[in-house]
Amino acid sequence: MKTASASDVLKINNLVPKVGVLKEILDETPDVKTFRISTPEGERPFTPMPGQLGMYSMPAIGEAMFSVTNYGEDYIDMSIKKYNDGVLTSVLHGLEIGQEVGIRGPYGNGFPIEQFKGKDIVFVAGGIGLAPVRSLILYCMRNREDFGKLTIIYGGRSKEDLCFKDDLFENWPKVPNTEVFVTIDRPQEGWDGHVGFVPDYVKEIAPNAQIAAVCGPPILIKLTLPILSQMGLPDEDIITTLELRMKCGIGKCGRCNIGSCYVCLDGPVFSQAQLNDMPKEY
Amino acid sequence: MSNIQNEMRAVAKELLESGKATVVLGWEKGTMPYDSTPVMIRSAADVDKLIWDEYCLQNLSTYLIDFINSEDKVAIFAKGCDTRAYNRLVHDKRINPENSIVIGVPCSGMKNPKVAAKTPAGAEVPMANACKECRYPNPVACDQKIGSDVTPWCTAKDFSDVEAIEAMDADAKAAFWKEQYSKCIRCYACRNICPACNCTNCIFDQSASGWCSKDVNASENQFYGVTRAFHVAGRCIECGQCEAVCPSDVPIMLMNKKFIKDIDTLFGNYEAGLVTEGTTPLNSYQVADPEEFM
Amino acid sequence: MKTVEKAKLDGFLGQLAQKYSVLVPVDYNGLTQFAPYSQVQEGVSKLYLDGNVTVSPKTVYLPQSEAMYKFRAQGKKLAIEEMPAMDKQQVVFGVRHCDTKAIQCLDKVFLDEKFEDPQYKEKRENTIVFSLACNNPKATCFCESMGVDRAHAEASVADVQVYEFGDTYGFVAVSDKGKACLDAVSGLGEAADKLPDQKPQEVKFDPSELPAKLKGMFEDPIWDEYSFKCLNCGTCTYVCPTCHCFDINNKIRGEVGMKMRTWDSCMFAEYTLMAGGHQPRQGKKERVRNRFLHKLQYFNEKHDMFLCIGCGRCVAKCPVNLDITKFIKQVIG
Amino acid sequence: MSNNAVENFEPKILVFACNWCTYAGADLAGTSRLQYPPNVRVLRVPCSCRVNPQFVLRAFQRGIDGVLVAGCHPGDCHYTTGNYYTRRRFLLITRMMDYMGIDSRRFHTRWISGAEGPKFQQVVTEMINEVKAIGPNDKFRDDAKIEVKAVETNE
Repeated sequence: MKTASASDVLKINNLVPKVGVLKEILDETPDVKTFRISTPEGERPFTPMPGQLGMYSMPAIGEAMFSVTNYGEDYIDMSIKKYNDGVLTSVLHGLEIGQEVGIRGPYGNGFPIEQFKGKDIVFVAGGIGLAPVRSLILYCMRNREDFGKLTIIYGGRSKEDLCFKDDLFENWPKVPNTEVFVTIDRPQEGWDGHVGFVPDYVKEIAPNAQIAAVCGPPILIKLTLPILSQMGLPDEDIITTLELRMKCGIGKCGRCNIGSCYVCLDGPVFSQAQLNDMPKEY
Repeated sequence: MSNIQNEMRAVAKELLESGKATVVLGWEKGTMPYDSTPVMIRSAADVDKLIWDEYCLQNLSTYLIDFINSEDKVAIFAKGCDTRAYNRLVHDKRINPENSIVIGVPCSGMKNPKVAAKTPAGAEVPMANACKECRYPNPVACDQKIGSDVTPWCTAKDFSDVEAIEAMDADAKAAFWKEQYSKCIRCYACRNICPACNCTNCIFDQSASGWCSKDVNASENQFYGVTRAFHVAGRCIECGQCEAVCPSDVPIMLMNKKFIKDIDTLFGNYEAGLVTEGTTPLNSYQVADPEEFM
Repeated sequence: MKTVEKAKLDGFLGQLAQKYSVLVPVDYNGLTQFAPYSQVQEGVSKLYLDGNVTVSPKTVYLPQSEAMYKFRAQGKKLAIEEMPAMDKQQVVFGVRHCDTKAIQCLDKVFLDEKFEDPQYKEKRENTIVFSLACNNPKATCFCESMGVDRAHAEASVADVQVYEFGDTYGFVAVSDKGKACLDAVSGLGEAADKLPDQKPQEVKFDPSELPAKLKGMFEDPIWDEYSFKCLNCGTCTYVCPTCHCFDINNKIRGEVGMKMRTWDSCMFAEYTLMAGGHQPRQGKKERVRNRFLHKLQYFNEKHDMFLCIGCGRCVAKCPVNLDITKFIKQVIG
Repeated sequence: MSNNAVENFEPKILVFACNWCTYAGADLAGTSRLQYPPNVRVLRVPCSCRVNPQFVLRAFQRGIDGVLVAGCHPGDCHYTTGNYYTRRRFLLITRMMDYMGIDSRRFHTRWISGAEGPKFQQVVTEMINEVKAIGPNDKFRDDAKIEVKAVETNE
């Protein structure tokens, strides 16, 4: 018996996941897989905005935040890199189609779409960092007329480590007014594209853009942001993402704060201007 | 007492002014009359903060862990138990004896601040539990000493409280510990203040390992308690700080003393923290140890 | 005002216990906390009304370990079951004014418009709070400075205001829930409304400038000065009535398991440690700074109130007497 | 608990068996077709010294009624001296268990070599009977019962 209409206002308990089913598992690279998740009824678990996050879990193992890289009529896609000492990601990589998992979301602020509208955009990403940026790229391509020129600069350690190869080499170059630049860290047999690190490549290309979205390993972000500043982009229009240890995903459990911001709630997307105002504790 | 306090200030001043030490760790007066709390002095002008009274219970040796890789030369004031803690930490290679100066202070026993908090001002406050049973009120090792040695008021280890538990029947024992450990809030103050609990990475900080559950119940709490007691078995220097800092008044020393008693009985009398080298009872053995397991 | 003689308090609580689950402040083998009144009736614990309890009544709304949901993971299948609803309304007797203010702080977090916490909300709505005014504050109390009204409990939290006069308790219903609860009890006396004599608090300061002052002090040497003696134990956070950080853990028994919400502390290394080994808050300084700033600046920026209500528990219980009031006074200057 | 329940009680016994001796001893007991009750679960460890006291406590906490730690005879350790450390450690844990109110007859340490199949059979059988007589362990237990409805699986 329920004694008050307490939970009637809000029927969803945000901390309790829904059951999701793995519909498809795509191998992106040797250590990155994309998991396509639906509900058991064949519906989309939730509708994320570009850059938003989902909490993906194997309840008996653990739970972690991942960005939702794409979604369709009846699914969401999450691309996950396996870390050798990561308990959860190792288990996730061993899963098969049909496995039921826990899923809750969407969380976080996502990319500020309005701010991107009408502008020439440069997307800079490295490694698995393309996953969140890709959600924004796909959004821009779906609503192509709302945005200016799209320049995508992406790098990986080797050609095998490049995620979303179909998009990079087949789909995206065909989109009107779009340029895709791909680089790998070291020369490799069978690779005739650019070789070098992403920040240097950004400098070399010097894309003419009015706003930038940057995501990748911390060192890439750290080195790329000043280059974008030098290119004349204002701090408000240099957009990047942060990551900290998270548990609840809804700004309650406390640990992911930087100053008075919670990365899970007020982030993960921040502009350079916002970062300048925050304590350097990340 | 005030003579010692004056001497402390003079020694600290001399050390800082001469540059023999860059930091002096002592005690200052805290919020309440029964709070004497650690203070870090870096300038000779601040030495008057230092005090010495009957509530300077807290061991300062453990703070040397923070200075292990420091350029600082650190002087600490140390009572008998604190010098045993210092030896313990040197033994475990968790502090650097090269950059520390130990100034021994003989101690006539500290008062129990927890009792003091509940006692009306002016009334007599008893000695802290561990101090009542102290056999080493004088520093066991130090670089210099202030004050003169006192006569120890205990000569033998007192296990009467352990024996009282041993005399209970199994159900009563289990009920006693369940009751005590259901009070534990798992703040880990006992672990963090303990000079023997000096691991860089404690198993209770690794909840993903499955070893420790963050679930708080009598069983998990007792698992924590017994495990910690086992980890300090043969290394516990009987300072009683664990019990003194416990916000829930769990009788933690009853666990530690049980191990001390059994080690003494089974493997011969052992005094932790008197030396800085050699083995401890649980990382050594004798072929002739008692054999109960044929 | 309704009245009950102190000697007849047991009868009063007994009547409440017939209709509600009643929680009271108790002394359980030396630890003071809130516990079911049945513990007192069975003699396991003693009713404790002499001062505030060590473990604050946040346990009523945010227990140290709380089951969130159960699951069964079998082969490729997964079933998730939510926990059953509360079966009875509960009464919490003797919550001090500072702690009602603390619950108001928790409301800001857990009853946030964007993400409400249904488990917290259920308990909040099904709990009737009897808030007891303190006549004799402790030397560590500083609730008045932190904006607590010592004459009237926080109105959004308290349902019945309780005052202590000599050998009687006076009750004033503050909410409809509280009135209904009082009406259901028989044998209460009547008296004219009045306030008890309350001794003034010793610790006094004006913290209104704090958030602004602290904003520029992130790199101040004061943090080294204050944090050096911290042990990084969790005592302050666990006795704090407003600290609400939690961890989410598993309890697994074969194919079934339970997700537990358990208290966590910003003083612990594991709290911010990331899977790859990155530790954004390395040591004592960073952790003490984060705790103090969260209480005195960050929470203020978000919710326009302090996350410290001046109960003095951390001052009294800190093993090394790391005194937040001393810090506040030094910052105010 | 009724007498009937105790009579039908089948204890769960956990055996930590040293890889170099007792595990072989248990194997020998099997290949020799020596019968012993099926109440034991054998967990192979590289040396009896590998058995941390927490392993034992955890077992009791999670529902085991008796624990046997078995390793090489003193002097025969594959790693020369491991079992001497085991001996010191478990002399203490036996006493600590009594101190905690857990009947220490639930816990045994034995030296069983690879040639002692019959000894393994005998020790295990005796231990099962002894623990049966004492009854189920209700001390130090973490009694969380988690009940979740069954799910349909195709497997």
